[in-house]
Amino acid sequence: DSNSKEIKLGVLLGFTGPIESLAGPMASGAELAMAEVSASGKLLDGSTVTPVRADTGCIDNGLATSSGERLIADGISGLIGAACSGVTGAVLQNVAVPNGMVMISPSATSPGLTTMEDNGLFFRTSPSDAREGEVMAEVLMERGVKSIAMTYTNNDFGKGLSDAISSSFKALGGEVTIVAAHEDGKADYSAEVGALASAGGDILVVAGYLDQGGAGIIKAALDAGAWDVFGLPNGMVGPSLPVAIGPDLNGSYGQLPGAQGKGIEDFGVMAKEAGFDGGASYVAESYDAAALFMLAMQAAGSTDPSVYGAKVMDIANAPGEKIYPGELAKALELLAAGTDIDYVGASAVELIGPGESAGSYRLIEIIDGEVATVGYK
Amino acid sequence: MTDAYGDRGNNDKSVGNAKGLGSIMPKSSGKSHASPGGPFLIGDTMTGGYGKGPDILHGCTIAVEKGEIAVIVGPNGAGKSTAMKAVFGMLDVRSGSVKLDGEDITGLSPQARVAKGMGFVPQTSNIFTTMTVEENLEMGAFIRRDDFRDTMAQIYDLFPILKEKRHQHAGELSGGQRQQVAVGRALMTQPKVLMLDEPTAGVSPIVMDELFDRIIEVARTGIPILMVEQNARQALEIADKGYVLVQGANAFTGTGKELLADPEVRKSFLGG
Amino acid sequence: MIVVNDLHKHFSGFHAVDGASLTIEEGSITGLIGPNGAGKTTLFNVIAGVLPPTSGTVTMAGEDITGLPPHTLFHKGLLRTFQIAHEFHSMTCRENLMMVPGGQSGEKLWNTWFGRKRIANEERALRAKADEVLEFLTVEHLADQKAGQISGGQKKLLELGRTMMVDAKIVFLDEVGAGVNRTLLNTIGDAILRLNQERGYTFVVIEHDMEFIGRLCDPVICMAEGRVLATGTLPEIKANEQVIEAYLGTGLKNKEKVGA
Amino acid sequence: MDFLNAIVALANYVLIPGITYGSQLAIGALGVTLVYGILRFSNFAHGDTMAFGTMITILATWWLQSMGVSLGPLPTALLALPIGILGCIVLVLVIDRSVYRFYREQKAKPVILVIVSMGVMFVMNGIIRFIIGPDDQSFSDGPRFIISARDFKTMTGLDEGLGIRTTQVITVVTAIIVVALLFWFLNKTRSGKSMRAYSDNEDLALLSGINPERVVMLTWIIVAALATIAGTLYGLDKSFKPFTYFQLLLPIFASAVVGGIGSPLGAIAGGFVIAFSEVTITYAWKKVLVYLMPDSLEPSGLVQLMSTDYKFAVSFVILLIVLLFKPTGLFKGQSI
Amino acid sequence: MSDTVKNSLLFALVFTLIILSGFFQGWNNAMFILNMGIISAIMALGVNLQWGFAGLFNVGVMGFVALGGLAAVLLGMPATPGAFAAGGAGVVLALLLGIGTLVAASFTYKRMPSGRNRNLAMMAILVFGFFAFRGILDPNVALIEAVNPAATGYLGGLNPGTDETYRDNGWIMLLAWPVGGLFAAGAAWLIGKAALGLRSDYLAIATLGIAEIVIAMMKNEDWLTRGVKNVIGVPRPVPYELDLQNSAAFVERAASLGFDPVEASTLWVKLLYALLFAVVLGIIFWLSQRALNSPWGRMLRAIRDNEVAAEAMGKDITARRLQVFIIGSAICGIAGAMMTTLDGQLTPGTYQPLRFTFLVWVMVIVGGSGSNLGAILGGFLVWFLWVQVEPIGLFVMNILTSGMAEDNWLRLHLIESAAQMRLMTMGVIMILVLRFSPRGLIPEK
Ligand SMILES: Nc1ncnc2c1ncn2[C@@H]1O[C@H](COP(=O)(O)OP(=O)(O)OP(=O)(O)O)[C@@H](O)[C@H]1O
Ligand SMILES: Nc1ncnc2c1ncn2[C@@H]1O[C@H](COP(=O)(O)OP(=O)(O)OP(=O)(O)O)[C@@H](O)[C@H]1O
Ligand SMILES: CC(C)C[C@H](N)C(=O)O
Ligand SMILES: [Mg+2]
Ligand SMILES: [Mg+2]
Repeated sequence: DSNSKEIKLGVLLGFTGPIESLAGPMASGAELAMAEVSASGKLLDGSTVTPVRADTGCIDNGLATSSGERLIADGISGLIGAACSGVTGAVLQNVAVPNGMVMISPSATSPGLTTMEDNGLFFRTSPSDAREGEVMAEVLMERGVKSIAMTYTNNDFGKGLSDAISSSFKALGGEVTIVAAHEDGKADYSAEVGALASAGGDILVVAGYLDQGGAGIIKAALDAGAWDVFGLPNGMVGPSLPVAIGPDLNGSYGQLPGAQGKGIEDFGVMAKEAGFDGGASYVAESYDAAALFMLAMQAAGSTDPSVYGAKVMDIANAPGEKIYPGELAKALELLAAGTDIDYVGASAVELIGPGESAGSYRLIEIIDGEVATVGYK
Repeated sequence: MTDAYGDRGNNDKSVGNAKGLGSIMPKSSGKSHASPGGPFLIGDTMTGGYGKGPDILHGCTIAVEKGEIAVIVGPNGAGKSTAMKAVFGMLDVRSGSVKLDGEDITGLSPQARVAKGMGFVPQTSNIFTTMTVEENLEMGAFIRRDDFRDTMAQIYDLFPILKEKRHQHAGELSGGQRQQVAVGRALMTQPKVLMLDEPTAGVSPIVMDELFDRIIEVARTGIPILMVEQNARQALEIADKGYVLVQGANAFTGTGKELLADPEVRKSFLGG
Repeated sequence: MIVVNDLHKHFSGFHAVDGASLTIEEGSITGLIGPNGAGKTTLFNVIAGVLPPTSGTVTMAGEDITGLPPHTLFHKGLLRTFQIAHEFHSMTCRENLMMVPGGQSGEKLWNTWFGRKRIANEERALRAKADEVLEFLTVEHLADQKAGQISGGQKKLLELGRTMMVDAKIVFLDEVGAGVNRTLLNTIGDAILRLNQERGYTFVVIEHDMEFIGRLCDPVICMAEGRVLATGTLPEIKANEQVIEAYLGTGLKNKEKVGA
Repeated sequence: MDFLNAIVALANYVLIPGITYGSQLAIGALGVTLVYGILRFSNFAHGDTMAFGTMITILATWWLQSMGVSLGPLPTALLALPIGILGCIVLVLVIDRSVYRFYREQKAKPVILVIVSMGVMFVMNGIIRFIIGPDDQSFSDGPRFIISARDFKTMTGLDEGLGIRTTQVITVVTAIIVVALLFWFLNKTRSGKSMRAYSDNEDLALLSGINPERVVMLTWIIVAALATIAGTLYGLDKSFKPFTYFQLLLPIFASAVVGGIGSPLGAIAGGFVIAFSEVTITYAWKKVLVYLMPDSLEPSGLVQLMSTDYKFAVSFVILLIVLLFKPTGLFKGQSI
Repeated sequence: MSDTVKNSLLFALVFTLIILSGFFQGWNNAMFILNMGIISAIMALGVNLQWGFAGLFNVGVMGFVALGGLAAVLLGMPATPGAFAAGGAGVVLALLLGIGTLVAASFTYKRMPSGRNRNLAMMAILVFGFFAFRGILDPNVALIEAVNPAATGYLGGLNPGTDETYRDNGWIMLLAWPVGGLFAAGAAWLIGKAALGLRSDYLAIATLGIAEIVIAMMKNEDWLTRGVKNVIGVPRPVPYELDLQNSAAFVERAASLGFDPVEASTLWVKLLYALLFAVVLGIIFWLSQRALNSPWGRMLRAIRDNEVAAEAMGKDITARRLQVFIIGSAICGIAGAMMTTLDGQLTPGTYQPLRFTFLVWVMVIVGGSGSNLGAILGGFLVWFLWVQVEPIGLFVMNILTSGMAEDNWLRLHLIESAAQMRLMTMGVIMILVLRFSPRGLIPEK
């Protein structure tokens, strides 16, 4: 490899469509890591890393595949994405596997991806929703909830998550009165709320997207006086929800992937300086996804996916020196020196099984219109 | 709607009205300018056709004086309707001119001509089918700002059936009834000059007589009338001036009597 | 040939046809006259299956055809023209005619793929026939013109032309003459007579031109207000007081000319 | 008491949401129906027109709020509405001039205009996202409830609550006023009649001295006003998110068609049919039945005909059934 | 310029665009655009048949495409072991009962004299039937969905292979394509029977509704389609890239041609797809072209122009329309099955009217409705634009803002929203194309 070349990383997210409001900050998160590394000049003898953005539309397989192909042709060395589980499967099968490209998704959390054939090319910095189901069930039990009504956004993410929650909750002896799907972006949710309210339950668990149908459901439920407290799993947690709903949301609680401590705090500060919100959904995970690519390349001494792919698990997990956001330069140096590292990053990365995050969760509650952290699991 | 006349077949309706959108809007809505002399209304040596198509009119001239009735006859497709449309500004006149009351109006848009006092009843689709008979007449008086109830009463006198059906949608009328609405609408304008394209097509003899009577009366009040007719013999009988058009050009011109008397005209155009 | 028995057609309370009964003899040219709005066109539409009758029956050659759809009636030999021309506007005049005959083998999807020979032969014959009809109507120069772009009278001719494309048993003509040049109308009249005499077509003709009716039709039926007012030869009808009052009138009052 | 509870539950979960949603759809459908009836095409850009008008209203609301202006108990947005309407009118007229007019002059087929309106939809969509972004915006202020479910329970002592929102009342009242005005305008005024005449036969309208460009302009002005009102009411009641406005298009079209497209009265009726079929068919009757049935017969299941997954599908089935029995829509269409 | 020359130039232009994208963005991308372009062209042909030639306003394209996709799964996937045993019989019974109820109801409707009694009897049959249907269906569905829900949880398909070997039976996908057409045709027959008698506005809304219903079913009937959990790993009629990369013979051949084995394998697979698809497109194009330039096509145009007159001229318009509606829908179904094959997965959540109905309509209209060649051109061109407007937009934004400072907020805002400008660019292009050829690029003659 010649000295100081340009490395391209694809950023393939749903910039348009149902999660368009999440995708922008996520990309910024990933690009922040790339900027950090480029500025350090320490990656593979001073190579720079440039992001190449492309859109999946979140729900358009054709578009996602085509964008993926374009990125490959653009000469990328790694693919960050996709954001939504459905298109992630499509890109993995149709682009990454045939082309031998490594893919690290920051946010595709569907349990189905765990078992998908990937030739060891697919990783994710977020945990599978199967794990979140267990966590949430425990949280509910601890809070003395006996029965829940549940609604989910009708896609593989929502369905998988709600299945996980309801089976875990039932296993712990709770009652699930109803599980009803809702479609995102619809104009009116009175029908769903009517059915949910009829079934009843101590709280309403909303496995949706915070600025999509999930918010609409909560609004409609509050308006009708059906529930006062809501369960908020990942996808529903973010600063925009309390703003949109107002004080009525106080007291609702839930969890999302995230670890406590230095990592996320440092990242919050860095993100703020760079002008975006580090606490938004999956932004930390995006930073980490990008960082993992670059560190693995450094560890392997190569930008060839078939070479550095094998290193991803090594650098992500112990043993080694812990690396936090903002310390990528240090990590690169350590790797160059042959020292082992354990990348913690913004989201306490710990890859298990077929290469997905082990999943630590941040328990939150809405207090005085803010998302407050009340514990970790 | 069981409208036997309605164009049920056009499936473009599913996304919009079958007739398509848009009006005849000549590109330039120029100015009129004084051009004294000559007859009250004249389309002078007009040449022109539809859109980019071939010429249909070839130097055709038609004119009418105050208080006169001028009748245009000729075989089907001769360009009679086209000539009327040209006079009314609904198609580009490539050469020649149109003058009204000492003014050259060749450049004016149809609306401007309506404002100048020209009234026109086209040969086909000449009523508002989804409006009631009464509203059709009201639309005829659209440019009038005065009280037009008198005129409407006169029209109801003339066509009693319309009074009976005044709250019915015009699209539900019989062919002949529609024709009466169409003429009624034009009369509502109280135009300075009236142009009729086959007003008597499909009307029964008794109504046809009434119509001709009324046309004569209107003409007597000084309003010139320019009309196309296939009931040519009756029409020429009451005409002061007759034009025979063939292939877009004047073939014979004369008083109504002269044309009726001309054996050549009778044989070729009036059915012997 | 056709027997209409106590036929009623009501439009939301309005009785457009109100108990009409009439018989059309095989081989005749029957004239149907009556004031505007008498219900003539509506009667045609009911007989031809375009409108369902409110009550009453229609039989054709002894067979009850009440309420049969138009396409079935067409194949039984009943043809009609429309008072307001119903041309196929985006097709050429020739195509307008060529589409008429029923049972063309090219109308079966299968044949369009695997029966090209046969179709080509049929088409050649149809085309010749269509050109013949156009020539007869003196509009052969319009053969390749879109039917939406011909003059009002030419559209009426096309209406008539369609009925000449097939061997019909009975043809209903709804004011084919309105808007048609009188000289040409005479020619058309000749053709009707010829079709009637040589090929035995039965005709029912709605027309307001008494001259035309007089030349062709016997008997003449006069309708008014949805019922049959009188039946007979034209002179008989013309002499009928009621008919004069309702329909014929007594001629122009302002016979003399207007100008100076 | 039980009976009252049942009624209240039904009102709270079915009637009131249905009426509100129905009114929102109805005003939206009026705009679609007007464009269809007079300009003769199905306007796919209507959802985005609504979003655009609402966006201007929101910006104006923020500005007013920053100036400290408010409308007392009513949302400030109502004060900003005229500005929104104006902005929307300007945009729509510019688009008509620069895009639609060409096709009008060409006498293009309606389906071409439909596709062009899709193009316009994409463009407006882009403009909106560019100006205000794709995110949710909440701009309602003032008290949210006239009576909240909780207050209702304490007031009446019933087990069931009944919440009535300020915006719901505003929506319904506005819908009634707008429809009445539109009716009066179309059927009684000269301009209204000239619009109907134009819609019927534009060549003949021309021959009657009606200026077609004026009619077109008038139509767009009314449509823009309707769209902005519908969009703002909807945004106040739920929230503003550009993508949702695009999604509203489908139920709005369904409303317009089931009512008989082209008929304003039909648009109103259609809005309610669609709204209620969405809410009622998938309603789980358990809550109501629990109050009505003796204890021994109390239902154990949800007593739900269909799961809410199918709410949209079901409303379409209803629509089909209506059409099969009344093939011209509830009100004879095409008769603006 | 004669029409033929003009049309050839237009096609040449589109293919040049695709080839250019090959040079700039890689041949894989270009081949992918080509393959999806062929599928789009087929869909456009189906819609053009219905609209351009018969005036049927079908805005339910999405539903038919999705049904084709369903066929791909039902034929291509292996049966889930144990699933049928768990609840298959019950589901079949429930479905039979459902059909039986409908038959009984219509029988009652036909046989009983009309009146209150008939209505009551019908109501009773329908209500009873519905509850019995749900009563049997629901528990059995639950049983099926309980079979290994994370990986299967549905009945599976007819592929004779097992979980491990079913991918070897890729040929079955070639069967799935016509079956997809049959599925769509069946649905079209049902809709047509009910709705073709209606005025066409209502056909539009009916098709729109049915499409939504189809998607709702595919999303929620997990026992049949796995619902939103998606079916992945649908087999393919062409070899897998990895197998090729592992085949010594292939690698050697690629190397001899100067190709890297990865790229060669991906290109080869796409090329095979392109050939298969092109054959299908060719057949459909040939068939419709022949049909439309025949008396049959003339009859359709007559019906489109004037239904009343066509009926008076002896044409059975209802039957003809039903026929065209079914054929057009079937073509969309075939294209849908092909698309699912190409994707390798069925993801019901991705069926959006914007993408699968309206975009196809844009193809037909931009291409020129009523002209088969136009539909094909529109299919390729519009698909190309749909995929390419994002890079084009980004490119334009970069040029526009090149004068501004690196961190100028407007510049950042503009580049940030480049992806969102995708739809806007698309809109502008559509308006421009129609502006310069308002009847489409290859108008009907
Ligand atoms: N669809 C309809 N709805 C309501 N009334 C109708 C409808 N169609 C026709 N009518 C009425 O029925 C009466 C008979 O109409 P019809 O067209 O049969 O008359 P006609 O005898 O053919 O007259 P003409 O000689 O003027 O053609 C008319 O008064 C007309 O207004
Ligand atoms: N919209 C049009 N576009 C192109 N050509 C047309 C159009 N309308 C009519 N023509 C052609 O113009 C010629 C003259 O038509 P015009 O309507 O003026 O005839 P006319 O004398 O009024 O006949 P008729 O007595 O049959 O009404 C005809 O040959 C016709 O084919
Ligand atoms: C961006 C995220 C909310 C995406 C979601 N976790 C999914 O898998 O679809
Ligand atoms: Mg004429
Ligand atoms: Mg008549």
